[in-house]
Amino acid sequence: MMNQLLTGPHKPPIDLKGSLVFSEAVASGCRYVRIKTDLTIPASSPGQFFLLRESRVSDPLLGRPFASINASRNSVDFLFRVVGRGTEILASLPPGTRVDLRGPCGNGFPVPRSRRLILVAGTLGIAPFFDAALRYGSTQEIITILGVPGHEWREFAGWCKERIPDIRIVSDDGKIGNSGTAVEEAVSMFRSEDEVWACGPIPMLKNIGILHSAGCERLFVSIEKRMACGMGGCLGCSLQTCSGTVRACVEGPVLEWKEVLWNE
Amino acid sequence: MMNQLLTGPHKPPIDLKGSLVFSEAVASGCRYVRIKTDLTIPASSPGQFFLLRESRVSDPLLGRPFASINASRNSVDFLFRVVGRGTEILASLPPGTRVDLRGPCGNGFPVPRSRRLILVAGTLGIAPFFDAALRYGSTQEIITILGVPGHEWREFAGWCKERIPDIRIVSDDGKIGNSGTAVEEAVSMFRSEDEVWACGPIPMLKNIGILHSAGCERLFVSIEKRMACGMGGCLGCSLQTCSGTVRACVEGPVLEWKEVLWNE
Amino acid sequence: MSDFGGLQIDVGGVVLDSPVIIASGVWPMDPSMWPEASLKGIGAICSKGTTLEPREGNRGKRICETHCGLLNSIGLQNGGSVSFVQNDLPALASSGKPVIANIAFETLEELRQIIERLNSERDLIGALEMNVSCPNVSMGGMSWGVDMDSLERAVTEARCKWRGPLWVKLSPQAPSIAVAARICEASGAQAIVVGNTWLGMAIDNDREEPFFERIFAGLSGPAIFPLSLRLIWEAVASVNIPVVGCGGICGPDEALSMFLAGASAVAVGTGLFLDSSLPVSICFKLSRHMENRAIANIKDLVGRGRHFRGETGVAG
Amino acid sequence: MSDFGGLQIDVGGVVLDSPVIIASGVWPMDPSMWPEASLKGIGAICSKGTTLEPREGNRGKRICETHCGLLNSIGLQNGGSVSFVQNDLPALASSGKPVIANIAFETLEELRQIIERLNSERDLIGALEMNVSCPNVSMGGMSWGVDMDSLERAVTEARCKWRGPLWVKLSPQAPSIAVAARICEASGAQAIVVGNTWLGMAIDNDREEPFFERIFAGLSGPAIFPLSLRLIWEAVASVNIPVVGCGGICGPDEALSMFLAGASAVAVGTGLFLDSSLPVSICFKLSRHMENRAIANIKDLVGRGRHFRGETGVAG
Ligand SMILES: Cc1cc2nc3c(=O)[nH]c(=O)nc-3n(C[C@H](O)[C@H](O)[C@H](O)COP(=O)(O)OP(=O)(O)OC[C@H]3O[C@@H](n4cnc5c(N)ncnc54)[C@H](O)[C@@H]3O)c2cc1C
Ligand SMILES: Cc1cc2nc3c(=O)[nH]c(=O)nc-3n(C[C@H](O)[C@H](O)[C@H](O)COP(=O)(O)OP(=O)(O)OC[C@H]3O[C@@H](n4cnc5c(N)ncnc54)[C@H](O)[C@@H]3O)c2cc1C
Ligand SMILES: Cc1cc2nc3c(=O)[nH]c(=O)nc-3n(C[C@H](O)[C@H](O)[C@H](O)COP(=O)(O)O)c2cc1C
Ligand SMILES: Cc1cc2nc3c(=O)[nH]c(=O)nc-3n(C[C@H](O)[C@H](O)[C@H](O)COP(=O)(O)O)c2cc1C
Ligand code: FES
Ligand code: FES
Repeated sequence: MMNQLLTGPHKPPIDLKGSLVFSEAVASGCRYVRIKTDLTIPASSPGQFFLLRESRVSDPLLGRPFASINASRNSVDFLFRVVGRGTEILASLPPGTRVDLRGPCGNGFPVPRSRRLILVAGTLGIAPFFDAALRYGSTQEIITILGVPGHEWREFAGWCKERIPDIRIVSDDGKIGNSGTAVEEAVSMFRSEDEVWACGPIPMLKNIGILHSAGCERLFVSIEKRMACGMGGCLGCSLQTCSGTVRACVEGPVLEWKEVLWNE
Repeated sequence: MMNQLLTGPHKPPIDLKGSLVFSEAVASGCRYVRIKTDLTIPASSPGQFFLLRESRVSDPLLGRPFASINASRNSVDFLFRVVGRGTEILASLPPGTRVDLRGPCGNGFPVPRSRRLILVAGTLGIAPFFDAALRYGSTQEIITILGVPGHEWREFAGWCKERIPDIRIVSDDGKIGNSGTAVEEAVSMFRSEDEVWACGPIPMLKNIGILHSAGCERLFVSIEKRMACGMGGCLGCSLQTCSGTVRACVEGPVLEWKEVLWNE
Repeated sequence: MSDFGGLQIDVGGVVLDSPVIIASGVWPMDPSMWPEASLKGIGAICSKGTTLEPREGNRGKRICETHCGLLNSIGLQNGGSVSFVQNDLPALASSGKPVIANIAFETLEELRQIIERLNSERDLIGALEMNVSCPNVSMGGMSWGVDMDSLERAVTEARCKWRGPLWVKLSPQAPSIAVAARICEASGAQAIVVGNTWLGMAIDNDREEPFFERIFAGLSGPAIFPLSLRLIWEAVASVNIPVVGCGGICGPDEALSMFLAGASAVAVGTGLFLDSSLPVSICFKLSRHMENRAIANIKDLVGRGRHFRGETGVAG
Repeated sequence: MSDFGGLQIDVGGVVLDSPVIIASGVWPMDPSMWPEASLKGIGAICSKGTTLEPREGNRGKRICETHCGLLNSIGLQNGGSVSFVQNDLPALASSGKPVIANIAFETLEELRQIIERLNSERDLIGALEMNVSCPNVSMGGMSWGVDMDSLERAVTEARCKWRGPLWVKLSPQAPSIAVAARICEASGAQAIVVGNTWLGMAIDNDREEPFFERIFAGLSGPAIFPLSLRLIWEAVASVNIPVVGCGGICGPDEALSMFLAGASAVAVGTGLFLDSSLPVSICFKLSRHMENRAIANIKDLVGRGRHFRGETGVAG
C-alpha cells in the first residue's frame, strides 16, 4: 500500500507510562500539555500520534489520539482542544497526574522531496506541524498557513505565531491576518513543484485537493477517525481509498490526497 | 431509635464540589488531604463522615467514606489509608484535582455527658477523634489512646502525637509506646463514670465492650460498613442491633456498644 | 405545577410534573431525609420493593463496586405491606410527589394480598409497579419476568385486583424484551418500566469464593446504560403503552437518549448515589434540548430518535 | 515451553503455554505488528472473524465509547476465507502461538465451505472457533447462538466436517447460557468460549438518531465483566468440557476471578487497547496466587471459587 511504501515498514507502537509536567491554557478551550515518560519514547516523525489516557482510570476508557509535538527521549507535548468528555477531563488534570501513552502510532508525513513545503492547517490541525520546521527547516523552505474561524481564535493564533516563525494566519472574518480560508491562501501560492501537507476538518481537506488541480504534485492529508487500539487490530478506524480499505492508525493518518475516496 | 434520640433529628447530607488543596504522605500508605469546597459545608460533629470521590470520573463509581477532620465552613481534611483501588487512586490525585463530597453523613458521637472522655483508636480509627479535643477539650478531660501493630507505624504515630496533645500510644510489639493493645490500655484506666468512644476494626470494638464490664457506663463505637448512598436510601449498610436493623450511614456509624449484635 | 414548562407528561395514568422518577430501592422512604437539591426535578418516587410480610434482607455483604457499576444484593429488606401502608406510604405521599408503589411477590396469593392492602390506600398511590425480577416459587425460582407464562398470569391477576394504574417493571433477563412487553400490554398494564438490574456476580479472589452470599447480584449504574438503551429501543417498538426507561442513567445526556429512543419518562437509581441533583440536571437538559429544537412539549421529544432513514418505530 | 511454570493447560484439544488468549477481532493479523510487551504472556491468538467471502464491514462510525465500555459495529470486515488461508493463517502461525480460527457464517452451506477451506490447512490451526453471534439468515436474522435449534444444527454440522478441535463462542444473548452450553457439548464441541459482546446501542443526541448505522452494536470492556462472570459461573455448572472466559477482562484480578469461577483459560480483547502487556500481567498474577496457595498447576486453580459452603459445581 502506498503509504507503507512511503514510510517504510511500521514498528508497532509501545505502551508508556508518564506524568503530566505542565498543562497550560493556550486559549479558551485549548490546552498545551507536556508528558514526561518513565521510559524512552521511540523516535517519531511529524504526523505520527499518541493515544493519551489517565492511568488506572477506565472511564474514559480509550486513549485519545493527539499529534505529538516536541517529542524527545523522555518527553512529548500535545496541543489539544476540548471538544467532549475525554478532552474535558484531560484538560482538567493537574501536573503530576499519571498518564498512559501508546505510540508513536501511524505513518506520519513522508520525508519531503520538494524544496518547498507548504503546511496547511485548520485550527488544531496545526498540531502535527510544530515539529516540521525542526525536522525539515534546514533542508526545505517551509511555509505554514493557519486558518481559524474568527477573532475568538486570536490568542490561539498568537500562541502558534510565537512558535512557528513563518506562519501566515488567515481568518474567515478577516479579524486575524488576511481574510479567507487556509485553503484559499494556500492555493493562491501553489507551484507545481511544491509539496503540501494539510491537516484539519474533512471538508477542508477535501477542498484543498479539488482546488489545487493547477497546483502541486505531492499533496498529503492527515485524516481523523475514531480509534480504539491505535495499532491496527480493531479495524475501528477503517477508511476507503483507491487501493482498498486502510486503517487510519497504521496506513494513515497521512494519506495521499488522490488516494482518498472523498465521497465515502 | 436510641441514636437518633442521642443526636436529635437528622439533616440530610448535601452534595458539594471542591478541590484538593494538598495531599501529604503521613506515613507509607497513609495520606492527609485537604479539600476546599465551593460552597459552605454544614456544621458536623466528631464521628460524622463524608463520601469523597473524584469529580466526573465514574470508575471508581462510589464515594469513599472518611471521617472528617478540621471541618470548617469551606474546608475539610481527611486522613486515610490506602487499602484498595479507590483509596489508591484518591491518594495519587495531585492538588487541584476536582472532587465531589457528600456529607456530613451519619450521626456522629453524642455530646459527652461525663467529665472524662476516653477515646480509643485502632490505627486509622483515630480519624474521627482529631476534632474531639477542639470540640470538647474545654469542657471535658480527654484521654486519647492509639493502638498500632508495630514499629512500621512509627511515622504515623508521630504524626498523630503532634496533633493530639495527650495521646497515649501503644503497640502490639512494644516498639512504640507501651506494649499492648489500645483496648487493654483503655480498660486499665476505665472508671465507671467515664464516657468512652472507640473506633477501629470490628474485633477491637467487640473486645472493648467485653473487657469493660467493670468499666464505664457510656460506651460508643463507630462501625464501618460498605456504603453506596450515604443517606439512608440503599440499605447497603444495614447492621443488626437489639432495636432492629439500622443503617450505618444514618442511625450510625456511632452506636452504643450494648446495642450492637456482635455475633451477626 | 411544574417548574419546567413542557415537561409534564401522563405516563400510564399518572400525571408527572417532571418525567424523572426516583427508581425503587435507592432513596429514603422518609422525605425529611431527601436532600433539598433533589426535590425540584423529581416527578414521582418509587417506594422500596414491598413484600407481603416484613423481610430482613440478605446477610453478608450487600454491595460491591465494579467498573462503572454497582452490584447489589439487598434482598428486598422492607417492613412488609402493613407497615408500608401505615408508615411509608403516608410519609412518601406527604412529599406531594406521586408515589409509585413497587411490590415484589413469590406467589400469586401473595400478590393478591399485597394488592388488597394497597387498595385500602388507593388514593395515596399514583401507580402500582410490579417488580417481576423476583422468583416465582412455583416455577422453582425462575423469575416471573423470565418465564412468559408466569408473567402473563401475574399481570393478569394484578390487573384484575388492583384499582389504580398498573405498571410492570420488566427484567433485563427476559429472553425477549419485546415479547415480555407485549404480554404486559395485552394483560392490561398501562406502562412498562424497562428495565431493572442485570444479573451479574463478583468473586472475592483472596477468599476464593463468591463475594455475595447469594452468589448472583444485580448490576446497576453507568456500565449497563448501553444495554438498557437497547432494551428500551426494542420495547418501544413492540407496544403502544408508555415505556419508562431505567438502567444506568447517571447524567442528563443519557436521560435524553432514552427519550429519543422512545421512553416517556426515566427512572434514576444509582446515579443519585453520585449526585442528588441529577433529576434537576436532567430537566434542564431536556428543556434546553427542546428549546433548541422548538419542541414545546416533552411528548414530542419521545421517540424522535426513531424517525430517521425512513424508520418510524415509535409507539403511538 | 512456558515462561511461567504451571500455567500450561490443554483446552479442548489445544495445548496452551499460557491460559491467556487474544480474543477475536482486536489484534493485528500480522505478528510483526504485535508490541513486544504482549508476546510473552500470550497462549494463543484468535483470528479476526473470517467469512466465506471477503467483507467490507460496516459503513459509518464503527466505535463508540460508553462508561467503561466500548460499543463496536465493525461488521466483520475481513478478507474472506481464501485470503485467510493464504495470507493471514501462515502469518499468524509464524508467531509460534497456536492459532484459533474464528469463523462467522450466515448459512449452513457457508459454514461447510469455510470449513472445507480451513481443512486444507488443518495443521496450522489449533482450533476452530465458531462465532455464533451472527445472524442465521434462514431464521430471519435471529442469531445462531440465540435460537437453540439453529445452534444445535450448526455445531453438529461443524463437528461433522471439521477435522480438528472445535470450540464454540457463545452469545450472551442466548436465553439460557446453560442450555446453549449443553447443546454445544452434546453436539461435539470440545470447548466453549463464554461469551462475546453484549448487545447495546448508543444515540447521537445532537443528530437525534442512533449512533450506529445498524442501530445495535456489541458492548465489550470492563463494564460487562460482572455479567460475563455470571455467565461463566452458569456455563461451568452445566457442562464437562472446558470453558474459556471472555468479556471485560481488563486487569489481572478479573482474569483470576474467571479461573476461580471455573474458566480453563481466558480471552482478552478490549483490555489490550489499554495495555498491551495485559497477558503477561495476568500470568504473573496467576503465578503469584498459585504460589501463595501452593497450587502447582493451573488446572487446580480452575473452579476453586466454587468449593465453598458445601457447593461443588465445578466441571470435572
Ligand atoms: C491521528 C489523530 C490526531 C489527532 N491530533 C489531535 C491534536 O493534536 N489535537 C487535537 O485537539 N485533536 C486531535 N485529534 C482529535 C482528537 O483525538 C479528538 O478531538 C478527541 O479524541 C476527542 O475526544 P473527546 O473525548 O473530548 O470527544 P468525544 O466526542 O466525547 O469522544 C468520544 C470518542 O470519539 C472519539 N473522537 C471524537 N472526535 C474525534 C476526532 N475528531 N478524531 C478522532 N476521534 C475522535 C474520541 O477519541 C472518543 O473515543 C486527532 C485525531 C486523530 C485521529
Ligand atoms: C463511616 C466510615 C468512616 C471511615 N473513615 C475512615 C477514615 O477516616 N480513614 C480511613 O482510612 N478509612 C476510613 N473508613 C474506611 C474507608 O472508607 C475504606 O478504607 C475505603 O472505602 C476503602 O476503599 P478502597 O476503594 O480503597 O477499597 P476497596 O476494598 O477496593 O473498596 C471496594 C469497596 O468497598 C468499600 N470498602 C472497603 N473497605 C471498607 C471499609 N473498611 N469501610 C467501608 N467501606 C469499605 C469501598 O468504599 C468500596 O465501595 C471509613 C469507613 C466508614 C464506613
Ligand atoms: C441498592 C438498590 C436497591 C434496589 N431495590 C429495588 C427494589 O426494591 N425494587 C425494584 O424494582 N428495583 C430495585 N432496584 C433496581 C433499581 O430500581 C433500578 O431499576 C436499577 O438499579 C437500574 O437503574 P440504575 O442503573 O439507575 O440504578 C434497586 C437497585 C439498587 C442499586
Ligand atoms: C473491535 C472488536 C472486534 C471484534 N470482532 C470479533 C470477531 O470478528 N469475532 C468474534 O467472535 N468476536 C469479535 N469481537 C468480540 C471479542 O472477541 C470479545 O469476545 C469481546 O470483545 C468481549 O471481550 P472483551 O471485553 O475482553 O473485549 C470483537 C470485539 C471488538 C471490540
Ligand atoms: S484504531 Fe484499531 S485498527 Fe486503527
Ligand atoms: S449507604 Fe445507603 S443506606 Fe446507608
